[in-house]
Amino acid sequence: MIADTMPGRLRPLGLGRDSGTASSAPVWLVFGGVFAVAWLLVELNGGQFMTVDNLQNMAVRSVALGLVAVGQTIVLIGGSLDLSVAYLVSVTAVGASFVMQGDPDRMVLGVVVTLAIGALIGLVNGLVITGLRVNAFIATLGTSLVMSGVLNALFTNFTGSVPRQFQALGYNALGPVPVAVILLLAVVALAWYVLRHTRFGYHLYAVGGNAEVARLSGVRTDRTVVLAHVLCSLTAVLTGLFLVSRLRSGAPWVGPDGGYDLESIAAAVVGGTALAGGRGAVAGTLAGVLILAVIDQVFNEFEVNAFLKTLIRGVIIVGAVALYALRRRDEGSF
Amino acid sequence: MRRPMRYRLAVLGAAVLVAAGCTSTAPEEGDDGPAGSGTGQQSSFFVQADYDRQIAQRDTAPTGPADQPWLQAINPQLVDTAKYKKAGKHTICFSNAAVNNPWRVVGWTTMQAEAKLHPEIAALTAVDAEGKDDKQISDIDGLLASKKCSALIVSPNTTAALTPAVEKACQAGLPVIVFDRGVNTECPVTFIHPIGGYAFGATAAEFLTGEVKKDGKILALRILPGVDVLETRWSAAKVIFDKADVDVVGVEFTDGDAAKVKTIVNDYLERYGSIDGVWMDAGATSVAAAEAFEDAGQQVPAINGEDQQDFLRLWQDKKLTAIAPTYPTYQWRTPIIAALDILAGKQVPKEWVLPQPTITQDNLSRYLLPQLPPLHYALCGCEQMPGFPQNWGGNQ
Amino acid sequence: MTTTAGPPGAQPPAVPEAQRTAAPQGEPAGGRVRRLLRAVPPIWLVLAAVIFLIAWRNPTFVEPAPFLAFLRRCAPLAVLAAGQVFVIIAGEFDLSVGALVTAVVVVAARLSDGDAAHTWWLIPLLLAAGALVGLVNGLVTTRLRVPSFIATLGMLLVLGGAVFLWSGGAPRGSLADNFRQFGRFGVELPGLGQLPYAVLILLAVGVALWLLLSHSRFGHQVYAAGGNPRAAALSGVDVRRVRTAAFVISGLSAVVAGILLGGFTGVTAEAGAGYEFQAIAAVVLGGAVLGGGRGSVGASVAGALTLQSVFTLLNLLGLAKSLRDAVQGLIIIGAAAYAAHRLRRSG
Amino acid sequence: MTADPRPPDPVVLGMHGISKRFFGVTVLDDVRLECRAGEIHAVMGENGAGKSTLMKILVGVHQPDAGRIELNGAPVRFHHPRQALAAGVSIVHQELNLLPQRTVAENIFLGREPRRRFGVDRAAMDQAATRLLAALGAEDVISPRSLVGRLPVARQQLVEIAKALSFDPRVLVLDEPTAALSPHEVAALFDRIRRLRADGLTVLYISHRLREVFDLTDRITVLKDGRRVDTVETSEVDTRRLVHLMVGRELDHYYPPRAAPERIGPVRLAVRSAGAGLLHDVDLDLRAGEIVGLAGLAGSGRTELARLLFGATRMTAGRLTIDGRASRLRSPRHAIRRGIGLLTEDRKSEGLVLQRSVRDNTLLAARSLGRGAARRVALADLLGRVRLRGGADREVRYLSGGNQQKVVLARWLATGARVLIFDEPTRGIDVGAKASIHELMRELADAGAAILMISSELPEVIGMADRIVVLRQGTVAGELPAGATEAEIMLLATGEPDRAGAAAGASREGGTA
Repeated sequence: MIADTMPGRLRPLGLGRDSGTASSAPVWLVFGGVFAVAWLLVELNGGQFMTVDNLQNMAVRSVALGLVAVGQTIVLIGGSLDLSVAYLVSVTAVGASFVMQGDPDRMVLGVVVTLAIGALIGLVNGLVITGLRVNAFIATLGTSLVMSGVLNALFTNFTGSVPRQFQALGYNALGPVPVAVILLLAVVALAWYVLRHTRFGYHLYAVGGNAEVARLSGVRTDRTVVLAHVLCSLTAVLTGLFLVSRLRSGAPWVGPDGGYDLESIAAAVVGGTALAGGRGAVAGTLAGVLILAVIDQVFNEFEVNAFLKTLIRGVIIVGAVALYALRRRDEGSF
Repeated sequence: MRRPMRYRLAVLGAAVLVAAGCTSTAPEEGDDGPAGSGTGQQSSFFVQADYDRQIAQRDTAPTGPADQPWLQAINPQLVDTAKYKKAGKHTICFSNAAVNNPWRVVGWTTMQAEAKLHPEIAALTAVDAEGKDDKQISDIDGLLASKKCSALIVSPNTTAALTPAVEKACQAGLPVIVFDRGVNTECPVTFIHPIGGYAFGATAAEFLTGEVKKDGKILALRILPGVDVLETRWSAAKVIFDKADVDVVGVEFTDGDAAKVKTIVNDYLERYGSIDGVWMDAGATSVAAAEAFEDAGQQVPAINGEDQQDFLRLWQDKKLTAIAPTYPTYQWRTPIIAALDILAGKQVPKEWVLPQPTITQDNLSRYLLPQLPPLHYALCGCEQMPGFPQNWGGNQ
Repeated sequence: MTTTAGPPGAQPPAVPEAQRTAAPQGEPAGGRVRRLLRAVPPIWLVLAAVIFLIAWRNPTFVEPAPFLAFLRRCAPLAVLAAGQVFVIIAGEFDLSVGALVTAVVVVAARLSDGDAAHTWWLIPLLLAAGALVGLVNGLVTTRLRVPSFIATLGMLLVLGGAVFLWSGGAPRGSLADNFRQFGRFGVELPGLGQLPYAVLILLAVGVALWLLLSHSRFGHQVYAAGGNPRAAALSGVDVRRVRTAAFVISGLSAVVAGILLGGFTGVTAEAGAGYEFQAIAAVVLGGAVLGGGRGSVGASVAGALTLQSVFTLLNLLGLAKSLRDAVQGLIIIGAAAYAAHRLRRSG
Repeated sequence: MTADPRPPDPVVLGMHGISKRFFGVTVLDDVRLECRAGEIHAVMGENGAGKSTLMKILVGVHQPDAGRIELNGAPVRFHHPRQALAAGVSIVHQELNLLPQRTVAENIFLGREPRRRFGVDRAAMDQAATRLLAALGAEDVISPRSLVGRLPVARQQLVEIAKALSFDPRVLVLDEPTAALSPHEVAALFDRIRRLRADGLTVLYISHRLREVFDLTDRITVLKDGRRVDTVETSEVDTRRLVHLMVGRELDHYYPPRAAPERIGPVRLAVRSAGAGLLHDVDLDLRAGEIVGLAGLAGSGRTELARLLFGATRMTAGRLTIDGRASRLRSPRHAIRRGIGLLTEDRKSEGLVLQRSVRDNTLLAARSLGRGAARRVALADLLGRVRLRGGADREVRYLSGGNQQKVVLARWLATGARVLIFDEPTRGIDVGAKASIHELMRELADAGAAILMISSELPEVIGMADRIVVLRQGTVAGELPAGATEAEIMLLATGEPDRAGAAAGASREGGTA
């Protein structure tokens, strides 16, 4: 490793007080740049960008992906990965509308039930990975297959619906700020707090960074990973609830069609989270999600063909990660 | 570590066995039961009234010019649109569910061509939801936010999910035109669609029951469950099959994957030796199904497809016993026309039911378009449009 | 003594002496038998069992013609898996193969447009393109240090976007019969019926890749690069080049798979969708370990055959499509868990 | 075997009859260790004597195959480091156990972060960390909030020690803690340790540096080849006696005869004023038929030099010539092509692909050379030459350390390497196997290979080397002839100012003699 003896770096208020915040600052700069460029382009194109409606619209676009991306960030920091979120979103959407059946009195029940299911799925993922030592990729791929199977066996279409009151989550706004956006910000804030200010958060970074060191320091590594998966699944449930509140009724394909599994991973890594674990922050992920949303908006404004969008998205993801890899090499931390 | 490990594995193994075991009794139900029993439960989507209406509509003569089916309508109830009258050039906004399959590609190409035909259209602003309900909802919000639309055309990704968004658009005072799939609200000015799924499914099923010998074995191939337009097709076919004395030996889901289609047909041929008829809820994989028989060295039995060129060619070349009910792509022209009518204050049908032709042995040659790609849908009504056939991927 | 730095679940430092020696020189007869059984990758036993079950419910399945037909439709996935295993052993992922298969079908259809005369130059062109895709995957992974998961995910998006952008959203043109024959037809054998070209190609590719992986200098370097990159590098293995080559092989096999699949099904926009996960699942079923160092071509092919035969079996059992996915999921997890278990038990 | 009759202070820690085997190699055999309250107890011995393993057993990283551990007379069994820490036994490992991407405070309190009502009390944690660092006299150079990955190794070492102290242990194990510390830092550390002793803490101190041991410790337990040789009062022994206890093995170990001068050929590999990383101005010649022993304390740059000569680290200064031709080694691959081979210090992580067979590991390098080495190498012949019996299809992880080393050696025979660098060739290898490795090395030399042997075991260096080069702080401190004494080597290596000159003189005489 490179010895860096610049005393400035060592002062309490120096740079890099925490790897997480350190790595997400540049992402926000990028977001700023993208935002500015988007604004310029759209205005030049005669469109309106800086209107409340438009900003609301962009914000809401980010919610579904944003929520689950936060969870994905958590597992990635722990050195794991969750491909099962997409189907969990479906399970939630269908489950919620099935339980609620449009009855306002059953709203709470619906939320509780789906959260419970989510926690269970997360627990299974975590236990298969830590207990059976199955690679997270395979484990969550397997569980998502199982979920899709069970789901399609039980429900084949839009089932039941959520009451109008519940749709407030998807459509209402407090003043200029949509409820859903408040939810997203709340979840981000919570996750930030958990990662930055709780023992679990500290241990998660440790496990992701070097599981053996964490173990030798007395951290219960398996427990930490399992909990991370539970949290991730819960955020997927929130995404599902948000979607069903938008759609009024859930269908088995809303999750996979949304591509939330790979997209959430992409958002997280664009936000500066390392796939290898031990490095990342939800703030960065949020920026990553917003970047994708703004770009999406510009694409819409210029009616960019969907396939070109996909192509560009691919380039952006790889490019972003390549840049981080470059920065890390220069940083020289081992 | 080791002992609990084995234990866990054992449990997991048991789980697999149970999963496999508890279902191994299934065939007793699925296998060679009495005629028609193979069709299973009627779909939760089935509505008798709609079914009867569509069956009737098949034989109702549409109003309008016979040579321009996209202008025709079956017993239209006209509504007044004076309040939407608007002078000058218009920006037509279009929220598209997706262009993720050949049918939608042909349709979208046709719609763009249609828009070009009308000088009073300043711009056709289209947003592609890439098959995501939530994105389409946001897209519609976005279009409203941009405040540049004179009229809004919506091709919903799914019926139930898009209803709230469409309602919101209506409240914004825009004339809203919905086509292809519907929405659960009366608020759009007009809802444009061909007769529908029941007619499609029934036509194919009637043909098969006519062609197949008594107690003949019929295999029904569906793409996936739960999609309303597909569910109606199957539920109609089920009604027909249950009445007729044919044996539906299997109803399988293929995900629209040609490889799976071939695999499944192959498996059924091995299980039953022969199959006398194949019912498809969509034509995209009909060719694969037919080929599966050829590859197995068997005669292609009575089969239905759709108006895609590859199927029509195979039909022509191999002299198949076939029929092709359609879900015409020319319905993509109508919304533009409707939008302009509305903005001109002309009356339009509240529900604009387009005719839904069926391709049979007799009129097959009319729909064969050799210069067009195999996945082109014949009923695009675009032959006379500028840029044909290049824009549709064809060549002189 | 070195400490056991590494992830939890890395082998414990101490292995009982008895067990240590038992594996190399198994003295007791029972031990030798067990060792022989161990030598056979368990996936072959599973495959045999599944095929036996199918044959039990449907004896015709094991007759030459139907069985060859079965092998023919397995061929694309099997070839894909045989290529993917190189990348997995080298310690990487290749998620781009599914999109590459789709690209092959669409590109071939549009370029040839059903004209048999084009086939002869089309196939080399496609192979070259596949190699290029693999090369890019490899370079992005090894030089730009982008984790292969992300690198190939990006490639998946880029390919998927580019191809349909180029072909205008839906496949155009069609595949010539002499292009399709590889995936569809075969040589007539008296008595046996038709011996599909696909099976011959699978055989050829399988043997070739098996030789390359298990009996070539390169193959051993692949194992070394995945098993212990540092030791490999200090023994003069150019790890980055080896990994890149693995990606190229995966790309080439994806092209072959695409040619077979396109031939089998004809032009469709869905060709190859989801094949990346199926291929990885097949490789894992074959006992490979994500993270590198373990796996084999034969077992991966067996894994692919197993996936397909399980599909057929469940289909035969009249098991609802939905539950087939569930069972498949459990089987995959089970296989991976078993592999991990074996790995730790053997030290 | 003097087990002190009646200890002045109660025995805090007792380890009795501890035995441990790894992959069939006996690492510890019936070892006893007793520490009194408030003493600083040195554990000494060559590398591979079993010091680190004994300590890892003490702190629950490994479990003993036999024997028992007592704390304050009560038997204890640690299955996880957590339990040892809880019981008041903490350790500073030789290799760093820190998270580069987390802050100093986060690393120190990992697993036991102080909590407020909501979550971790970062402020309290930073203060506590600062206090601990201050106790080590490092508060001004290390901020609790700086990322460990951005600290120089020496300071990371201090963080490790602070972390160990943060458990306020009753027994503290320091495993080679000063390897990377500057004198100032060492002094500060020693003060702290003495103060801890005053508070009744028992310190187990593991080090090669005789001087430090004499400065600091009260008693010394000496291990050799996994056995306890003796436990002595520091005040009652002198350097000579201690070194004899540690390494006096001329009697029980046979070394092959040295090379006759006329058999020593031309210079194969030479570097002049070479530098890279902590290495600087290194001059070194390796001659055909000669075994050069490279000695030096941990952290003196021995391994770094080996990697430099093998192209694993780029030379940033100086020249390198092979058979007289100047050459820049770009990579190990390149070095291997030039006929150089390296047997790494850590076979498991750098030498072998454990889950592959003997055959594959043996031929790995030859295969990777491509056409150049395409000529058929007969495996049986190779394994015969290194006297490795048993099937070539065994996975190497099932082999004993000695046989594993033979596999790595065979690998370089396969490439026909003419320059061989052995880094700790017999570490973790039992006595029997050592002898055969040594014979093989000599045979290779006689066959014309130029050999550089790095070893922390002075008897090995003395027994094997035709010439001894001693490194100190990244450069050559001096050169000694065959048969130099351990004292001379130690003096050069530790560079103790008063006697360094004398030693250098001695070496020069020896050189001319």
